[in-house]
Order: sequence, then structure tokens, then C-alpha cells
Amino acid sequence: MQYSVKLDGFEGPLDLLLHLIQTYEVDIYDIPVAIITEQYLQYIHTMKELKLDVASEYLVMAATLLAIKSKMLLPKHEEELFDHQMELEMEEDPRDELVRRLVEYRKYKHAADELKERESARSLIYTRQPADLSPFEKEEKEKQVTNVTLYDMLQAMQRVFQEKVARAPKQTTIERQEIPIETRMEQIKNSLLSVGGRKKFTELFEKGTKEHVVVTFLAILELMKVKSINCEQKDHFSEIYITMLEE
Amino acid sequence: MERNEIKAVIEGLLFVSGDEGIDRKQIAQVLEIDVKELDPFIDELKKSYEASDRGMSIVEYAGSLQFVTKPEHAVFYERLVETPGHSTLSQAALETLAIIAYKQPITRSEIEEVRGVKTEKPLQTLSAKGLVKEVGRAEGTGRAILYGTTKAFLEHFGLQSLKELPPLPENIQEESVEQEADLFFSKFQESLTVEDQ
Amino acid sequence: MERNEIKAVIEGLLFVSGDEGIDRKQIAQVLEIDVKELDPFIDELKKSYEASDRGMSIVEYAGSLQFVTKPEHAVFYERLVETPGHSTLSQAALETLAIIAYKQPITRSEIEEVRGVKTEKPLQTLSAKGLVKEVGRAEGTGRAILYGTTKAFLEHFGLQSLKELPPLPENIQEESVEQEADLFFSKFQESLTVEDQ
Repeated sequence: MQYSVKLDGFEGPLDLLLHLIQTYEVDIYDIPVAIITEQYLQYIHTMKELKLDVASEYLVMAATLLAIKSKMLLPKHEEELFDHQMELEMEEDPRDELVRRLVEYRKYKHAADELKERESARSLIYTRQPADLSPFEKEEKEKQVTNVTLYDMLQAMQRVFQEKVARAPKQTTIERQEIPIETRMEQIKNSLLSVGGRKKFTELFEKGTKEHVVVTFLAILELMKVKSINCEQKDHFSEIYITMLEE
Repeated sequence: MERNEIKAVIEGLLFVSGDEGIDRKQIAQVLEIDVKELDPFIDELKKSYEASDRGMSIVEYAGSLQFVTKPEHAVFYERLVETPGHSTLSQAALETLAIIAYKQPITRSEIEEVRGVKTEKPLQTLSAKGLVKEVGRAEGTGRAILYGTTKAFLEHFGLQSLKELPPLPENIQEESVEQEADLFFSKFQESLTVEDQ
Repeated sequence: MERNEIKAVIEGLLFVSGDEGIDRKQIAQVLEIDVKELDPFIDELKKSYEASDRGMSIVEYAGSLQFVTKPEHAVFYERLVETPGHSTLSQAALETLAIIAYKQPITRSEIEEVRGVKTEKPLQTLSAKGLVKEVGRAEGTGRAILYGTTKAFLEHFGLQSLKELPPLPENIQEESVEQEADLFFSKFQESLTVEDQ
């Protein structure tokens, strides 16, 4: 199950941190490191549970957060040795560098949103390809090709495929057989019952098609939500067992 | 729908459909009106383009309507072709050339399958410019002509051999990945809706 | 040359140039008149297309004039299957593009420093789409590639020039944004909590 697709929805550790800061409504300039670190690690953990590829950048950030956290926990009594005024001026907050990066990143994330808006406004207008002007070329010029580079050709290829994709949906969506989630939920319950109410998580994904995997996964989430099943896992990375709950 | 809007959309449709043209049935479908209702609008539009201060006119070939430039302005388009900065290959020709370069040997109908449109004219242009040529015949019935690029093609793009063509961008495959992600989220949202009921 | 003819040819030139657009200098060259003489004609043409019974309007992107359809008619053009929709960029590509747009020329590692993640793939996508390009090499060891935005970038976002980019926000008060991903994770975590009980 490799859903390293955009499933996680985050563009990297900074994006995830911004999300946490927003969710917990904390001040970006005064981040409660302990809480944020804990939440951050929980996300990483969840991603691993989902067998998502956790990019190394996320782990580097986790280490950074832990380092900041420990620096902030340094025994206070040492500080008493210094003049209080001095300390305020001299000592650097271990969070400073991280805050600087977050604020910087946030600016561009915001700019990206603005571009997105412009892009969608732009998508409401249509144009046409330049007309074929070859009939207007003089005979002796016909053999010549100027102002065309490899790059133009690559662009053209790109365009061909874009157009092909744009044309495609009308032809393919009809033939896809959709499995309703409710149906899959029933199937999962029945298959659990048939083996005494307990099954390995991975055994539910035997049919390899992508849609089947997606629907099965969502059906499991839904079954957990309505408390029809329970999931347990003894250790990190060990097999997850699905158990039927009393109805 | 207002009369003015119908007129405007017909003009816009003629414009976006470019050199391919658009037939009356399609226009009627887009506007969700009866084909017969179109006539007065098209006549009016045709007439307005006949004025001497207009640059295009509307022609109808084999049931397909399209904008074309006026013959009396030909001299200006000839000049345009010669202005520096004007690319000498049309977009259609470039696309066709790209497909041939990456997928040769290839038949015309295979090219048309990828592009989704007729490709006779661009192929003629490319042959005339010596960039592509016939390299053989396909097996099977019809024995269609197979096209490939020429030595002049390599020279023009400064390539030693076809192996030096830049690799095709990965995101051509990416598009299908995005569709899968979409499938995931649409399923997921579907499940949320179910839950709300 | 007659006034009507000038007007007609400008219209025709805009038409044949399609989404490539045409700049004032080229138009003047083709007409063999002075660039300054063009303005009243272009203004007049622009104005005539503003009427509600017209399907296109004239816009100026990246210094090039071009015809585009009117946004209020988008729904009709969408019904034409053959018309490719604008492909939209992924979040990763948009972020990368935003950083390049504001900080160009910039190296890949500088972009990665801001984003905090590898940026090879989005950069490839953007290059392949012609939205960014190599604009030079950085000084010093390695002589890393410097990236900048292209004319196609301006066109893609309907900008006249880079100056039209909105100023970067210095202090952002973010309202709480509900994300799909968040829904997803809260679901999942909820389920984990259930399991812990």
C-alpha cells in the first residue's frame, strides 16, 4: 500500500507546523514547544501507521523540535548567576531560527494561494491556438525553419498530453465499476464474521486494484467510526488486527 | 437566454474552435437551443463581419463554420510571417513534430489518435520543410505510411542523434497520479456525506 | 492606408496570433506605421468588443495583446469537450513558483531552504510547462542553476508584468482554514483514540 500520493496534504514539515500552530491557535512568535512537538510527533506516527512514506525532512524537523524543547528545559538556576537585564539582551531564544523560517515560509504559502486564485480566474477564459500561417509563407522561405527550439517542441508535447487528458474523462469514467463504500463495509463485516470476528488488516486488501484498496480503507475508517470494528496493534509496525465489536 | 448573449457566445465559439471550425449542431448543443433558431444569429454575425473595418469573415466548409482572414489582407499576414520573432512552425506542426520525434516510426492515424485532430496539413508542412519523411510502411492492411524525422531535423535542433532528445517530462505521467488522488478524496468525501445522513 | 483597413488588419492580426499574442511593435511593423499611431485604433477596437453582444475581449499579458473569451461565458465553452481546460498546478508547484517569482534569480537549494522540502519534482513540472527557466548560474563553487519565471508564467496568471504581482504579506492573520487533510487525520486519530479505550 503505497499512498505517498498527496494524501498527507502537507507540503513538508514547515507546512505541517504552520497547520498545528493554526489549529492550536498559538502565537507563532511564542510557540509552546512542548505541545507543538508532541502533536507534530503524533502526526508523524499517524503517517507511519498509514504506511506513508515519511520524507526525511519530517524526521529532521522532529529532531530540531526535540532539541529546541530540551534547550528550553535547561535548568533555570544557572541563569540566576547572570544579571537579569544582561540575560534578556544576550540570550537567544532557541526558537528564533525556527520562527524566522516559519514566518518566511508562510509568506510564500500565502503568495501561492494568491497565484492559485489568479489561476482559477484565468481558467474562465478561453483562447485559441495561433492560426497556421504557412499559406502566407513565400515559396523560397518554405524550406527554412527559424525561431524554433527543442524547448518549444517539448512544450508542444506537453500540450498534446494535456489536451489528451482533458479529452479523456468522458471516455473512461463510464466504464469504471464503482464499489459503494456501504457495500464494502458490509463485505468486510461478513468476512470478519466468517472467520470468527477477527482478521489481519492486510488480509482485507487482497484484491490489488487501486480503487478496491481506497474503498476498503475508507470502509474500515467508517466502520471504526460507527464502532462496528476495533483495530489493534501490539507494537509499532507490527500487524494490525481488526476485530468485530458487539452490535 | 438573451439575444445579445446568444450572439456573443456564437462569436466566442467560432473563435475558440480555431482552424478546426465548429458545426451548427455543436453550437446549438452548447447554447441548448434548436438548430433552426441559430440561422438569424449566424446570418447577422456573418453580415457584421463583412464590413470593411473587420479583419475576419465567417466561412462554412462542409457544414463547419469558422473564422478566416480576408483575402485582401494577405499582404499583411505575409509581412507578419517575416517579422523577426515570428515562429515559423505552427503549434499544430510543432505538436506533430514532437510526436513523430518521440514515437517514430509512426503512422498518420496514430498521430491523430494522440492529438485528437486531423493532422494532414501539419504533416505536409513538415515534409515540405524537410523535417520529417516517409521511413517505411506499416504491416497489415492498408500498409500505411510510417513517418520519421530526418537528418535536417537533427541539424536544426543541434542534436547528434535521436538519443539526445530531452527526456519527456515526468508530469505527463503525473497527471494520472493526480487523478488517482482525486479518486481517493472524492471517495473520502462521499463517505463523509454518507455519515452526515 | 485607410482607417478602416488599419482597424481591420489589427483585428485580423490579433485573431491569427491566438494565445501567443502579438505586441504593439509587431503590429506597427506589419502595418508599416508608427507605434504611437496605433493607440487610438487599439482603444477603439477594445471598446467595440466590450459590448454585450461580443464574445471576446482584448487583454494584454506580458506585453502582448490577445483575444480571449469573456469569463461570464465560461460555462458555454466548458460544454465543448474538445476545448482543453487550463490544467491547474499542484500546491507544491504553486509554492515553488511563488518563491521563484518573488526571489528570482534563485537556486534550487535556496528554494528548498524556504520550503523545507526537496523541490526537484515541482521544478521539473514548472520547467516542462515552460513557467520557469534557467536564467543563469550562481557564482562560487558548483555554479548552481539560477531559476526565473518566463513569459508563459505571466500569461498563465494573466499578468502584464512582474510588477503586477501583489506585494508579499508581511504579517498574516490567518483565519482558520479547514483542510481536507485535517479532516482526514482527525478521522484517523479519532479512530485511534477509540482503539485506545
